[in-house]
Amino acid sequence: MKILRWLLTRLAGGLFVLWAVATLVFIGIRLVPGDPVEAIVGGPGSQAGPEAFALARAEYGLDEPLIVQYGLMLANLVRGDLGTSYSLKVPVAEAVSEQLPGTLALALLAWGLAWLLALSVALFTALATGPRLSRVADAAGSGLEIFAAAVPHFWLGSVLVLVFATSLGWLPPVATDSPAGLVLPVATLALPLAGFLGQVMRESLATALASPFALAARARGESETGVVLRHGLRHAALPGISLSGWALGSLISGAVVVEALFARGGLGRTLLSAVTLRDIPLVTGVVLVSALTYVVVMAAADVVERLVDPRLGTTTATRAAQPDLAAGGGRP
Amino acid sequence: MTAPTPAPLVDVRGLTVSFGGGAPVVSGLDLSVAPGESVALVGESGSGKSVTARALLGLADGGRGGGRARVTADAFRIAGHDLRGRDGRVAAPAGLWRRIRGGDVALVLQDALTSLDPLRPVGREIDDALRLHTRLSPTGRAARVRELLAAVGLSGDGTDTGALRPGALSGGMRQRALIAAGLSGAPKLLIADEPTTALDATVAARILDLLADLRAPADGSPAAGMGQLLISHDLAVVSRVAEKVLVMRAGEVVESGPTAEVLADPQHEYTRMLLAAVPAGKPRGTRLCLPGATGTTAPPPPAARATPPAPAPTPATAAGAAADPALEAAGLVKMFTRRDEAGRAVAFRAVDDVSFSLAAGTTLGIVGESGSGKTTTARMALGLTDPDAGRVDLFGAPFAGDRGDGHPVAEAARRPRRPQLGAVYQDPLSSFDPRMSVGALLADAVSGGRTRRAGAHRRRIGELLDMVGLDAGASARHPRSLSGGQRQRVAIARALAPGPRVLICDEPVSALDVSVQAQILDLLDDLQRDLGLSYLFISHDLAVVRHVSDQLLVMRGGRVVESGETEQVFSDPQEQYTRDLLAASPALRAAAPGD
Amino acid sequence: MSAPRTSSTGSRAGGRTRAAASSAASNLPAVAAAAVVLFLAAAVAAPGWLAPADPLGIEPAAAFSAPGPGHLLGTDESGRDIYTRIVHGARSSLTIGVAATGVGLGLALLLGVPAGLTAGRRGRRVHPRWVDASISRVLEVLFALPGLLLALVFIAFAGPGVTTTVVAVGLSTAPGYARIIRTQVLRLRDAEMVQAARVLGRSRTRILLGHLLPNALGPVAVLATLGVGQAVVWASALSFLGLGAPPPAPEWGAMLSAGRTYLSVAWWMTVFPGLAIVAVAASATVLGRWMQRRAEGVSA
Amino acid sequence: MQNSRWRAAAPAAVVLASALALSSCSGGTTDTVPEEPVSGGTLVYASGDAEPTCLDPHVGGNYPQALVASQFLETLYTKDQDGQIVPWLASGADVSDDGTTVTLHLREGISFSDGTAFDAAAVKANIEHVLDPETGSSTGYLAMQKVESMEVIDPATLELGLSAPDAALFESFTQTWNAMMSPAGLERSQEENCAAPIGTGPFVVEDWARQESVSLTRNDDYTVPNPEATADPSHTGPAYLEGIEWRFIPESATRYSALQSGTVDMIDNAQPDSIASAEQSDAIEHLDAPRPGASNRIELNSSKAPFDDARVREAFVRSVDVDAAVDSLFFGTAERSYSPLSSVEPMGYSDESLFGYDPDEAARLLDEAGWTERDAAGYRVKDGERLSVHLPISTNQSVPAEQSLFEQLQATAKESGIEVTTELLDLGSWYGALGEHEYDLVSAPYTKVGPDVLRILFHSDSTEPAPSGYFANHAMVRDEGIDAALEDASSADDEAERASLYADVQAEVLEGYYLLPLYDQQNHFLHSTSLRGIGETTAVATPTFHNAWLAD
Repeated sequence: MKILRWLLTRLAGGLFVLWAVATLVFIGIRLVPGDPVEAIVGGPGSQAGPEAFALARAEYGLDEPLIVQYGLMLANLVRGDLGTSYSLKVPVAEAVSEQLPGTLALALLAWGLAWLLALSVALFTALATGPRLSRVADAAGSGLEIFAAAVPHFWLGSVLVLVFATSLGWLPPVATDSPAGLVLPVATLALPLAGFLGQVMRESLATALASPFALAARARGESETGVVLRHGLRHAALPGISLSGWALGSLISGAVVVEALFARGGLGRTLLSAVTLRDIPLVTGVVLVSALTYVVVMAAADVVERLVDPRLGTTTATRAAQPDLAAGGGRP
Repeated sequence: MTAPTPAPLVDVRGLTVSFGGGAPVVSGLDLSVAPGESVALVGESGSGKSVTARALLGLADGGRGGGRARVTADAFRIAGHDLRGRDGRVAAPAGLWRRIRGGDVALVLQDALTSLDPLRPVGREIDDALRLHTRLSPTGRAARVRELLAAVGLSGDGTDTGALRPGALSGGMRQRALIAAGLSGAPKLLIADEPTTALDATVAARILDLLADLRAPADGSPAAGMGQLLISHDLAVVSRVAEKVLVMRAGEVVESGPTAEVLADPQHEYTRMLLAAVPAGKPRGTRLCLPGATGTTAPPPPAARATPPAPAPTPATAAGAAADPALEAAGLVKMFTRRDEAGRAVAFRAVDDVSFSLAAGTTLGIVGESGSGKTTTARMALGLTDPDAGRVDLFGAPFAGDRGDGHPVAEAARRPRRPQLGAVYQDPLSSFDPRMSVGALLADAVSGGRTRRAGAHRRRIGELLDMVGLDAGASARHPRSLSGGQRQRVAIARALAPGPRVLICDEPVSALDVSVQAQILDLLDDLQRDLGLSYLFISHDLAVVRHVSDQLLVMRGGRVVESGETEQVFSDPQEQYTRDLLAASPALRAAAPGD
Repeated sequence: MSAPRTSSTGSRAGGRTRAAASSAASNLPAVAAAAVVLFLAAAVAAPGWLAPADPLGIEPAAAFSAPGPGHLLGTDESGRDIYTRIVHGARSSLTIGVAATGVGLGLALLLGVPAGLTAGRRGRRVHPRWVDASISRVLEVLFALPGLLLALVFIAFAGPGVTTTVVAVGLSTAPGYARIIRTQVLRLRDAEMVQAARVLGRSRTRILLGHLLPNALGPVAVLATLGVGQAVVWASALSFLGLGAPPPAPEWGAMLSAGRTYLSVAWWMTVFPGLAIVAVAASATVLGRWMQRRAEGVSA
Repeated sequence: MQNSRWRAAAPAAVVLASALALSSCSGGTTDTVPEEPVSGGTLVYASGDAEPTCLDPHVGGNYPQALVASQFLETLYTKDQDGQIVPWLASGADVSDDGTTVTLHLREGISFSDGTAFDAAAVKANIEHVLDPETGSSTGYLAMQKVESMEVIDPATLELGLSAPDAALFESFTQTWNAMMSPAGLERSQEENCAAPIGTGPFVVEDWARQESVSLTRNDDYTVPNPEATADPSHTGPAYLEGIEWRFIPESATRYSALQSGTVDMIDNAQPDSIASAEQSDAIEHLDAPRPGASNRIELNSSKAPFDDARVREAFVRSVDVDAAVDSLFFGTAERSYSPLSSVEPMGYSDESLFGYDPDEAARLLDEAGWTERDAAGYRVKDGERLSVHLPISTNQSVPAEQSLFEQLQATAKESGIEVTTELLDLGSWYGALGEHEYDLVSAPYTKVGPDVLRILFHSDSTEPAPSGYFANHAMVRDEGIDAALEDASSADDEAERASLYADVQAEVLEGYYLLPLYDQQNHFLHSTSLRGIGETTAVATPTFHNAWLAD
C-alpha cells in the first residue's frame, strides 16, 4: 500500500519532469530567432533550393500551426517517438538508444571508481590514528579532495593523456574496445567526482566518529576499526547516496567533455555535436533521456537511502529536515 | 555508610586531565567505587565530571587517539587492573583497555538520540558487548539479547524491540536499550553519564528506578552487586539514587561524602549555593541565590542586593487573583496534521479547549511534559499562531483568535498592542538575529524597529541592562560571546524594552545550570515586584513552576488536566496524572524542609 | 537543534577538539587560498601592474618558447606570453564566473524566496501554497537537467558566446541555490528569531527584509563563493568545447583549448591555464569552507 | 575524335605533376625497398574531419564524405600517378564537335559489391540520383548540372546530352561526389543508403557506429578497373588489408597521440606541430596531398564599405604579415600561395609581387582613401567611423593553426590601424552570417577538380544566394569581363585557350585584391611506418588503400 503509493507518486513526478522538459524545449525552439529548417537543410556545403526548404518543412511537420506541432510532439513522445534528427537524418530514439549504453557503461564505471576512491581515502584518514599521522592523513586527504574536486575534466583528461599516453606510453590516449582504453576516460570522469564525494563522506565519517554513539561503541570495547566499519561506513555512505542525483549530473556533464577528449561515442558526444549543429530534436532527445535517467537514479537512490537509513521512511518532515549539501548540489 | 570494601572497582587518586597542554579540566580527583555501591558525581557545566567518567575508560579524548588528552594519576586501578604507567600517566595496551571497556566497566551516555547509532537496530548494539566479551554462539547471543531487553523492560506486547532502530523508539525506551547495551558485557561497574537529562520527569523516574533495581538485585538480575557511578548536574536526581556524592566545580571535587550528610549539612560554600539554588520545595518568593554567593556567570542583579530575602508574598499575589485579568484565554483549540503509519495525513488536536486567566501582577504556571501543548498555547497567546477556535483577550480586549464576530483578530489590528506583551524563550540565542550585537538588539526593540544603532538610545539601553543586572559594557558585545545566563538576561531586557505589562516565558531556564537558573528566577521575581508584571510561565519542571507560580495549569495531550492555586494543586492533587508527575519529580530528599 | 534542553558537557568537548584539530590542519590551505585570492584581485584590478606586456601582442619568432627566464610560463603558438595572458585572462574568466554566479543567485532568489515563504507546513490560509508547489516542480525539472547539460541546451538555442555562457552557467547553477534559499527561508520563517520580531510588532515586510533575507543569504554567500569556482570551471569547459569566449581573448578555457592542440610540443600552453582554473576553484572551496566554519561558529 | 584530348598532357601539367600530392616520404618506400606485401590485418584510420551525416557523397557532398567514400566507391574517371585524368570505371569517351553530346564507354565485367552489374543503366541511375532535388546534392549537383538527357545505347555505352559544352565534365567525373553506386542500393530509402552505400571499391561498408567509427571490410571480388593508372599495375585483385576501421577523432592532439601510441595506424588533418614532430620520428611518416580546386584564401567582401574601395582592400592585404605567421605556425609544412588555385591545378596563375607585407604602402593607401584619423585605440577613423572589418570563422572548417593565423593577422593589421574582429561560429551560424552579409573577410574552402572552380567562386551568378543563404562568390566579384571569360573557358575546346582565359581571370581577381591567398588547402596525413604501400590518392586527394598493407 505504502510502496504502491510511493511508486505512483514517483511515476507521476517522473512523467511530469519529462513533460516539462519536452515542453520547455519546444517553447525554447520557438523563441529562438531564425528558422529551424535552416538547421535541417543547412548542412555542410548545403546550397538548398526552396523546394528543399519546403520539403524539409513538411517532412518535419514545421508547416503546421504551433499548437498542432505541440500536440503532435506530445503524441509522438507518448509513443516513444522522439522525432527525426536534423543532422543525422535518423530517428532520434534510435540515435540515442545506440549511444546510451556506451555512456552508461562509462558513467557507471566512473561512479564505482569514484565511490571506491572516496571511501578509501575517507577510511584511510579515519583509520590513521595517532597524533601526527592522523593530522597528516587528514591534511593530505583534504588537500587531495579539494584539488580533485576543483580539477576540470577537460584539463585532467589532457594531463592524464600527456603523462600516461604520450610520455609513458602505458595507456592508449583514445577510447578503445580493450579495457586499457577505458582506464583514462573513466579516471578522468571519476577523479573530480571522487574528490567531491570524498569531501562529504569524510566529513560525514568524521562527524559519525566524533558522535556519542561512536564513543558508546568504544566504551563497549569496540576497536577503532570496528567502530569505523560497523558505524562509520554507513554514515559515510549516506551523503554519497543522497548526492546521487548530483553525481549523475556531474557524470553526464563530464561525459560531454570526456567523450570528446577520448573520441568515444556516446550521449555526451552526440549532445555536443547536436548543440553545435543546432539539431534541436536530437538535443531534446538526449535531454529527455538524461532527465529520464535522472528520475530513475533518484528513485533508486531513494530506495537505497531508505534501506540504509530507515529514519527516512517515517515522515516527510524528517526528509525535509535533511540538510542541503554542498555547492550547486542538493536534490529534490 | 557502606561497610569497608575489600577490592574497590574504582580506585583512583589524584586524577588530572588536561587537553593539548592547557590548564587541567580535572585536577587531583580522588574517587573510589566499591562493588554494589552507588556513587554520584555532581557538578554544573564545565565542571569536568564527564571527562572524569571518560578518563576512567581511557576515553578522555573521545577515543580518537591524537594524544591531545593528558591523563595522570597517583593511583589508577579499575576493576583490579592497575593502569598507571611509570611516569604517572594513565596508559595501557589497547587490548587491555578494550577488555575493560564494556567488559568490566560499562559507560551509559545520555540519550538525545545520539548515543545509539541511528542506522543500526538496537539489538545489534546490545549484541556488541556480547560479541566482544563473551564466547557465546550467535544463537546464544540472540537469546541473551532478548533476556537483556526483558531485564530493562523492553519486551512485551510481542514486538521484537531488538530489530528496531532508535528512531522508532521513544526517549525512555532508547535509554533502556542503551542501559541494556551497557549491561550485556556483565560489567562490574556501570557509569551512567546524565542518564535522565533529556527525559520527561515521569520517564526519568522510571529509568532511575531501573538503575536502582539493577544494583539491588532481585533473583536472576544480570548484574548482582554491580557498582554504579552516576554523573549528573541535578542534585535532586542524585539525592534519589546515590549513597555517596562528590561535588565538582571547575575540575576539582569541593566536597564529598555520604549523600544524606552532604545534603543535610553542606560544608562547602559552593555546595550550599547549589542546594539553595534548587527551587524544589522553596516557597514562592524565596530567593534562590545566597547573599554573597557568586554564581558562575554574572554578579547578582542590583535589585537582589538591594532587596532582602522577602518570604512574604507581594500584595499583588495575595489579592489580585480575582481582579481584572491581564491575559485571558477561552476555549483555545489548535489542530495539526501528522502522518500515521500508512502515510496518511491525520488531524489531531494539539491544543484542545484550553482556557485560563492570568491576573495582573501574578504568575500563571503551565506545566506539562513534551507534547502536552504548552508551547502551542503560548504561541496562540502571543498571536503567532491563529487558534482554530477560542480566543485570547489582553486586558479585556480581543488579542488573538475570534474577535467577537467570528473573524480572527488581524495582525495589523494586533500590532499596535504588541508592546504590552513580551516574550522570553528557552534558547535566547536563537531568538536573536545572529547578526546583531546586544546594543543593536536593544536599540531595535526600544525604537520599535526604527534603528539598530545603540548610540541613539544609549540611556534607555543602559537602564535596561542595569535592570537585568548587566553592565553597560555588554551593549557592544555579541550575544554569542556571553554566557547562557547573560544571554537570558539580554533576552529579558529586550522583552522589557517596549514596556510590556505581560511576559510570556516559555521554558526560560530549562537550558541553564541550576545556579544560573536560580539567578534568572530571582531576577524574574524582582522584576515582577518592581514593574508589576504578569507572567505566563511555561516549564516542564515541576519544581521551577511551583516556585514561581501563583496559579497553576497542568497540561497533558493538549488538554488542561488540572488547574488552581499552585500550593493547593501541589498539596492536594485531584488528578492521577498530577500525582504521577509529582511523584516522578525528583526532590532533594535530605534537604526538603517544605515537604 | 533538536534537543537544546540537555546539559551541554557531552558532545561539545569532542566537537571543540575536532574543530581545533581541523583548523590547525587547514591553516596552510587557507593561507594558500588567501594568496591566490589576493593575486587574482590584483590581476583583476590592475593586470598591467602584474604583467605589463600586451596579452594580445604577437611575436611569431618567439612562438612555443618553453618556460624560462624570458617567458616565465612560456609562450603560445603566436609567441604571446602565457603568464601575461593568464594574468589578463583573470579578469574575463572571473568576470564570467562572478557574473554567472550573480545570474544564478538572482534567479535563485526569485524562485527560492517565494517558495520558502509559501512552503506550507501549518496550513496557513494567508500563504498560497501552490506557489511553493509549482516552484518546487520547476526546480525539480531544472535538477533533471544537470549542470553543463542545461548550459548546453541553452547554448543550443541561444548560440555560443560570452553572454550566453554567463546566462547558461548562471541558469544551471540557479536550481541549487534556489533550493538552499528556499530551505533557509523556510527554516528562518519559523525560527524563534522571527517569532521574537513578530512579538515585538514588526511587520512582515520588515521581518522579511530586515531579518529573514539577510540571514538566509549568509549561507548562500558561502555557497556562492564555492559556486564562483565552479562557474569558472564550467565557463571554461564551455570555452574549451568552443562554445564560450572567442579567441584571441585571453580566457583561460579558450587558452587551454588552444593549447591542447599543441600538447605534444608545448605542454605549458595546456598545463598553466589549467592550473589557474584549478587554483581558482580550489581556493574558492577552501575559502567557502572557511566562511562556512566561521558561520557555523557564529550560530553554534 | 577528341577523346584522346583527355589523355594528352598539357605541358604545364607535366611540370607540376612531379611536384604533386604524391611527393610523400613514404611514396618512395614501395619503389625503393621492394618488399613483398603481406595480406591481412585491419588498418585503423583516424579522421579529424567531422563525422559525415551520410556516407553517400551524393547527399550534400563535402570533403569528409569523400575521404571515407573513396574507400568503397569509385568514379568514372580518375587521376593517374602523373596527375593525368584517365578513365577508371569508364574506358573512354567521345565528345561531339559542338561539345554537347558525350558518349561514355564503360568497362565490362565490373559489378557492385551487392552483385549488381556496373553498366550504362547504373551510370544513368547515379547521375539521375545526383540531379534529383530530393537527394539534396550540392557539390555533385553543381558538377552535373549541364547534363540534360541520358540515353542507354547498350550496357557499355551511355550517351549524355549537355545543355552547353562543359570543359570541366571529365574533371567532374573524377570527383568522389559523383561516384557510382549500385542502382539497387539507390532504390533503398535515403536513410539506408546513407548508412551503407554500395559501390565497386576495394572495401565495403560493414557497420557504422555513429559518433565512433565506420567498419569497412575487404571486397573479395574486387578487380582494379584500370591497373595502368595505379602504382602497382601488377596488383589487380582484392586489397591486401582485411579491413579498415575508420574512426572519428576530432581532437587533433588526441589523434596524434593515438598514432604515436600505435592505437591507430594513420591520421588525417595532421597539425603542423605534429608533422614537425613526426619528421623527427622513425616510426611515423608524412603524406602531403594538397587538395585540388581553390587555394586556401581570405576573401574580401567588395560589396560594402570599407572593402568596396580597392585601395582599402590592397591596404589590408599589405598590412598583414602572412609570411611570418605561416612560418611560425606551420613549421614549414605549408608553402605560401599567391594564386586563387591550388598548386596541383595545372592552370593556376600566381603573382607574388602583389602580396608583400608593406605597412608603409598600406598607410599610404589608407591615407589616400581618406582613413586619416586615429582613435584612442590606435585604429584609423574616417567620418567618425573606425576602420573595422569583421571575420567570421567557421569552427568546423578551420584548423587550429589557421585560427592562430587569423589571430596573428588581426594583430599585424592592428599596427596599420585596421581593426579585425573575429567571431568563431558553428557551421550553421557561419552560413547564416555569410547569407546576411555580416562579414568583410571570410575564409571558405572549396574543393573541386579543375580550374572550373573559378567559375563557382568568381562568376557574378554566384553572388546570388541560394535559398539556404549560401553563395560561393564571397568576394562579391561582379565583373562582366570576368563573367564572359569564365563562360568562354567553360566551353572552350582548346586547352591553351582555356588556360589563357583562366589566367586572365586569376590575374584580374588578384590585382583587384578580392582575395588574399594563403596556402594550399592543407591535406596532411601521418601514418606509422608499418603501414606500407601508401601514397595513392584520388583526384580529390583522398588516400586510397588498395595497395596498402601492414608490415609486422
